[in-house]
Amino acid sequence: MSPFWQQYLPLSIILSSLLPGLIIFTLKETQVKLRISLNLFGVGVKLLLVLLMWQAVKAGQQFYFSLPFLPGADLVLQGDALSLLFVVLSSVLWLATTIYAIGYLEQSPLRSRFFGYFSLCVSATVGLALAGNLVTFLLFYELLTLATFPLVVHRGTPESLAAGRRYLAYTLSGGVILMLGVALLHSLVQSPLFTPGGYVAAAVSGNEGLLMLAFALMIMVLGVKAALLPLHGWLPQAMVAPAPVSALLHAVAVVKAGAFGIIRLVYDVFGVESMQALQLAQPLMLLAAATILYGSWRALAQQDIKRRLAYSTISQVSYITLGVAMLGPLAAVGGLVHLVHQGVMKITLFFCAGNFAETLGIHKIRELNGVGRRMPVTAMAFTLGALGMIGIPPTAGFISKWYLGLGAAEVGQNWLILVFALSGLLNAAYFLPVVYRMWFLPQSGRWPAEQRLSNRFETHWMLLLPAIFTAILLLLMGLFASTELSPLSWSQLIVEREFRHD
Amino acid sequence: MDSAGQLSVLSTVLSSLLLITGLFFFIAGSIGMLRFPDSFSRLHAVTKADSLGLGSIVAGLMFYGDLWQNLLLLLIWLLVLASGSVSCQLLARFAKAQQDRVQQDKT
Amino acid sequence: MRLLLFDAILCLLLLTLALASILSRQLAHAVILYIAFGLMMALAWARLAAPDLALAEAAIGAGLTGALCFSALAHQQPQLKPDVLNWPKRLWPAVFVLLMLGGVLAALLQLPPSASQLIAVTQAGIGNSGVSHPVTAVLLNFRSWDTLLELVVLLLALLGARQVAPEVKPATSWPLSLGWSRLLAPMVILLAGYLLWAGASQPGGAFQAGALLAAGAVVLRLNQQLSWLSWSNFWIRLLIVSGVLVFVLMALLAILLTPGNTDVVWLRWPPHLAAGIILLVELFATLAIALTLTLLVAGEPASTGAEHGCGEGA
Amino acid sequence: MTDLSSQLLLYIGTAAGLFGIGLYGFIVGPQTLRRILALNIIGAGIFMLMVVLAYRGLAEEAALTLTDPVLHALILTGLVVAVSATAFALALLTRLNQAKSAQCKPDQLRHGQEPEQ
Amino acid sequence: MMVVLLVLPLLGTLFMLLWPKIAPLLALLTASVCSLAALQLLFLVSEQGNQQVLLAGWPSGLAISLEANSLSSLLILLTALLQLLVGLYAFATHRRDKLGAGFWPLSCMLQLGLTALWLSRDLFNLYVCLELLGIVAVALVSLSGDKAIKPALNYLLLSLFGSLCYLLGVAILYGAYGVLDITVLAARWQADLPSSIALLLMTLGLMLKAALWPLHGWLPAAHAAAPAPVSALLSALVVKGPLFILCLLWLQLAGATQVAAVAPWFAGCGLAALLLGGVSALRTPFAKNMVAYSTVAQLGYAMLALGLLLRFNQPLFAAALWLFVLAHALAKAACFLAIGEITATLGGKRINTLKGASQTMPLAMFAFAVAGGSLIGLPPSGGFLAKWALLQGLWLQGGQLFWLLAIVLATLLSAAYVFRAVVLAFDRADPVAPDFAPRILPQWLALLPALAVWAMALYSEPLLQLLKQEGL
Repeated sequence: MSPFWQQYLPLSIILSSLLPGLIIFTLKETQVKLRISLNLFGVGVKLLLVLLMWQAVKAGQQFYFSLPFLPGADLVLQGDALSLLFVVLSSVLWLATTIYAIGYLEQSPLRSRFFGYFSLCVSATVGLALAGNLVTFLLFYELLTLATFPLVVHRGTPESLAAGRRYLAYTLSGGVILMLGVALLHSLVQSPLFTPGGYVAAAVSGNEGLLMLAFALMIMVLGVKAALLPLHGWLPQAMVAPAPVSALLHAVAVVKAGAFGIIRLVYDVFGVESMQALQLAQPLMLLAAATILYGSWRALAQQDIKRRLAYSTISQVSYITLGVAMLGPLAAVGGLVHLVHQGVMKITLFFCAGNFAETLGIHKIRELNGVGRRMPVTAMAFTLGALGMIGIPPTAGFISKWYLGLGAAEVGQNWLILVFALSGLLNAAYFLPVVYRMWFLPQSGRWPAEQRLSNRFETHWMLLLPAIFTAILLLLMGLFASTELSPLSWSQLIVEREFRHD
Repeated sequence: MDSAGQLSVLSTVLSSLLLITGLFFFIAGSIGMLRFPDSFSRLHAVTKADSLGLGSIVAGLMFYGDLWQNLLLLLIWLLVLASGSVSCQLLARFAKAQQDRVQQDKT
Repeated sequence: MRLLLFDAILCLLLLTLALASILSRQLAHAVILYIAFGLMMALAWARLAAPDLALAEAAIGAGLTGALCFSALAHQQPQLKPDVLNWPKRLWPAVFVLLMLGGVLAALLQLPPSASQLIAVTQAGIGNSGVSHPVTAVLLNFRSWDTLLELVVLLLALLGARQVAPEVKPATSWPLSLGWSRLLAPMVILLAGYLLWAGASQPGGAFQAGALLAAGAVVLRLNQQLSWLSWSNFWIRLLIVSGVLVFVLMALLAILLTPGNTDVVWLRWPPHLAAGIILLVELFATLAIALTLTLLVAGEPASTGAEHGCGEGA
Repeated sequence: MTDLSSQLLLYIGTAAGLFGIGLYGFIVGPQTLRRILALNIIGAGIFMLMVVLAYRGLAEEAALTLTDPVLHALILTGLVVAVSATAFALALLTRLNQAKSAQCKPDQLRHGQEPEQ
Repeated sequence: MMVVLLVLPLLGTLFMLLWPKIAPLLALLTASVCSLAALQLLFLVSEQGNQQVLLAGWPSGLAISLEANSLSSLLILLTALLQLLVGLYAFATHRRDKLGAGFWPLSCMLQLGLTALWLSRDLFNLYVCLELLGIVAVALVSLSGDKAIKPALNYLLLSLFGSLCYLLGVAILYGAYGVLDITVLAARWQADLPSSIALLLMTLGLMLKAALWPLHGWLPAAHAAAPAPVSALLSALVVKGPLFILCLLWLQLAGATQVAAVAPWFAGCGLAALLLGGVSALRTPFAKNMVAYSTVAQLGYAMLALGLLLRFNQPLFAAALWLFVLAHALAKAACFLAIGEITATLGGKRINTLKGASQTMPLAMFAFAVAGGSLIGLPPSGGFLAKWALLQGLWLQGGQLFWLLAIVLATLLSAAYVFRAVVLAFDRADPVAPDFAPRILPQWLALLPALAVWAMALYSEPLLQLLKQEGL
């Protein structure tokens, strides 16, 4: 890999979605063809570049790009194994969501604005993944907030504005506290690059209190995005946004950014030894476990499909936090791989929920009776996703839960296995009735708002194709987990590099 | 203040006499202004008394200054006289106009 | 010691006039008392050996400000009830004022009795400043940048006042006052010229001469004379602007004339030309000040009328 | 520090007094015209202080008996600035009164004399 | 070089008065040449160090000394650029906004006053510059006709009172030390009673003119009543002049005991300005008033930084102070131009005329949002840079928790009132229809400073190097 590419590849990955986005902003509503081609061109280039980077990182290359930003802290983009995991996830799912969004917003107004902010959001996510130090992470974290806000309030109805205000209140106050935390860490140890063993060890002896405070501040802020227990309020509210937005928000961009931030914080800023030295892992584990159970328990009571999926997201993301908080290598693998699996599974469920809402006007769970007969493909994809969520063997969900269980046993926290089992039961309790209602109950009365979207398929092909694609991906990741290409092996590579240094 | 060398006793007596009369005229003018009933008579009192008072003060001061300063003092006195009378007429016109308007409102 | 008596009476008079003007019931009384206070202030300057200031104060402070206040009074709403403030509303400001007064007095009493060394420095510098009267030397040579900015402030006040341009009520005129103002005009010009010329060696100078000229012009304007004296007339505008313009051009000229080796210093008059430059600058400054003050006090002649009429306007 | 001669003390007292009276008038004065007058009185007080400071040169018995020309120049500048500011303020006040009188009493009832010639 | 910067606006103004027809052209020409000259001055200063000039060549005590250090030249450049920008905006919209022909000479005089103020190091000369600024600002405010006369008059009276307090302080200092030049004065300074009282009076006067918290009553009414380009100039630049002098006094003149006494008061006033200014910005129903109150709040940041700088003497706080001034100037210019453009096109003074503005006038709304981002301090904006320096300084001073919490609260308040307007703009339920077709050029002009301040952190290296250099 030539030194030029070594320096400018990460930047070009971000620009590949940023530039089309900025151009789309200037397009008029009527230029549909140009907008779609620009969008797909951006997605294609990004995938190509990510693949290129994937090979290089697998071979052990290092990517580094820096820009002078603050005194003592530059704007650094660094392509290492962990960041690539998240970049691959977001690029692939961005492809699926873009196709889905084009189909979903066929006649609705303001599409230029939507797709503009859509690509800004993805470039912020990718930037966040590639961030080389805490200051860059802070920059992209704030940009992500600003880019996702117009998407949440896209419909402009009073409810979506209320949801937008709540979303802003949470994330902006989070942003301010994050700035506080990063400034504290910067004043203690400056902001060097993310190093596998963490760079805080030197300062641990002197000021435990300040470091604990910094950790607490950072976790509080990342918890807002990762929807940890007390700070999850905005997520169910943001369901009022259009389907592709809630899909992108909950499966890929915002929620995963929070989880990814916690991973970076635990492994690359504090590092395992200082976490143990400051006993920070124990409270985090408790918080994550509580969120898992609370999320699943609240999902039971939800009647609206998307709100139930939202609460299930809250509990699923805490699996990742839990896996990371256990500080064991196996648990880390489980957590990392769950980051990818949960993303794919959740996005499938949201695509199906979007299809039901768009084609048949179904929003409530009780209206799902007999949908299997009317829309068999979408229902099959939904079932696969639901099984993955519960963790039934052939799907990817099982693998991540399996490794999480192994990790818990390895670290000696046996009560966590009980938590996993209990949450698996709860998942089954709120997903299986939906599946049963779809396949085994007759259709009760007419569909609320039936639309004939396409003559050959059950709905518009652009809505159907992404759902099928992610469902199949889900299955493949489960069956071929041990092969070279699977996310599992990539997570093992990351953890091996992460834990090898000490 | 005795810039022109030692003044003879007579001139000091004379100048202080003149100054006192000037002062007397000023006091009379101001008392007149305060006590007289309507504005015309008050105007009359002020302009007449003050210009006369100033004249005698200027005369009193003549003893102290040299020729050039005395001429200036005279010029000052003339100016005050002229501007005093013009402004007195202006005020009188104004007072008369106001009186006419008051009558119009009554009738 | 005789002077101490005079000083005591003067100070007492000043304080009582000021207090009476502030506390008077009628607004008209306040203005009249203020004008008397201004005249007394001119007397005080004369007593404290500041003849330049006495001239300026009498012409500008008491005269023009008094005229301005009276014209503002004319537009004031007729005062229905005398304004009396109940006691508590007066208490807090009084307490605050006494506090501030105490602090300022404490500081003033601790000031050293000796005058500043700058007097010696100015004495030394007067030699090649081009004028013999120290105040004019400081005004137009040592701190000429202040004077330039001050002329700009005056011009600015005119711009601002024109911008707001209240519609001026045409005043009455009758033969006697017309005759008197015509008689007064040549003498005012003569006096102003003398003041300007004397400025180089005795108390006098641009501001006092300008103010005097303005007084003469205002009297004429109030008698419907000098109708050509308005902002829309280009030459008048040129004269008003010339006060500052000549100053700046002279400064630029001085820079051009400085010999090659010395570095460029803004507003430095070459010693041999200083007298001529200062006189020229003072001449134009006097004209500019006179015209500006006239337009400020007398406002636009009724014929042109300001752009915004009275009422909703603009 | 009472080595200032009694005359100077008297004038300094008046200067401070004028500042106080002007300040009181500025804070209390109900009408705006009174506050403009109060501002001028404060200015007069401050200029009085500066003149007295300049006058110190004459009072002391030292060789050079001369008032401080720099201060006199400053006061002249201050005076011209004060009068231009007052003129601008009065123009604004007149415009305000005209706007007010036009709104509430459009029949042009004016204070003072009607020019009937 | 300083000569050019002073002479050009002066000559420009005079020629404008003589030939009013070509005034707009002349104003824009002057502003652009001045920006080039300011840039050249900045390079000159950064290479050869401070440029000291004694006017009229007389010895140091007597003559007025002008000094261009890196901070002053930076501020002069900012003034010239904003002048150019606002001139273009006024040129583009003066027919619609019925902006009188008087705007051009007055804005040129404003630039002259500001440049003279940034350069001067002489107490009395600063008084004349302050007076010049005050009257120009009031004349500019009174441009928008009858509704602006009352606030303009109130602003003028308070401004004159402030100048007189400042003059009294100068008189006392001259009485005590017999010299007016700041550097010479600093050498002879003793922290005795007269100098303390003088400093107090001057601080009172300057706080009144700079609308710092306890004495800010006149600002919201005056800035809201003024036409949009004028309020942009006022909020961005005029309010900063007295603040600059305040810092000059307290950082170069005051003795150690005086500084220690006043530092907590400044920090307290700054904090109160942040909180109360923010609350009133949240409560006011009018758009321009909200932006004006946000000026009062953001000046609180500068006061807070000054207070902390005086207390801890940490260079980071000095950098934070001047970064706030620069970032706020650009952000506020963008905010006022954007809000002025929106309220003029959508025809309404209240905040809910902004409904649906993100669709009807996307560019102006984007400019307001980006500038608002800098007011809040979102990365990578100038506001973020300043807040980062402030937080760094506070943490390095041993974690002053009270001040940190205050700053967090203030940031949330500013986020609340900025996004109050932005969220409304996304309302598609009942958008406000524009009275006439929105014009693109003024919106772009509003966007320019917003983008400049948004990307300020990216070119922070030279900026901080210039400010750090500054002992001021």
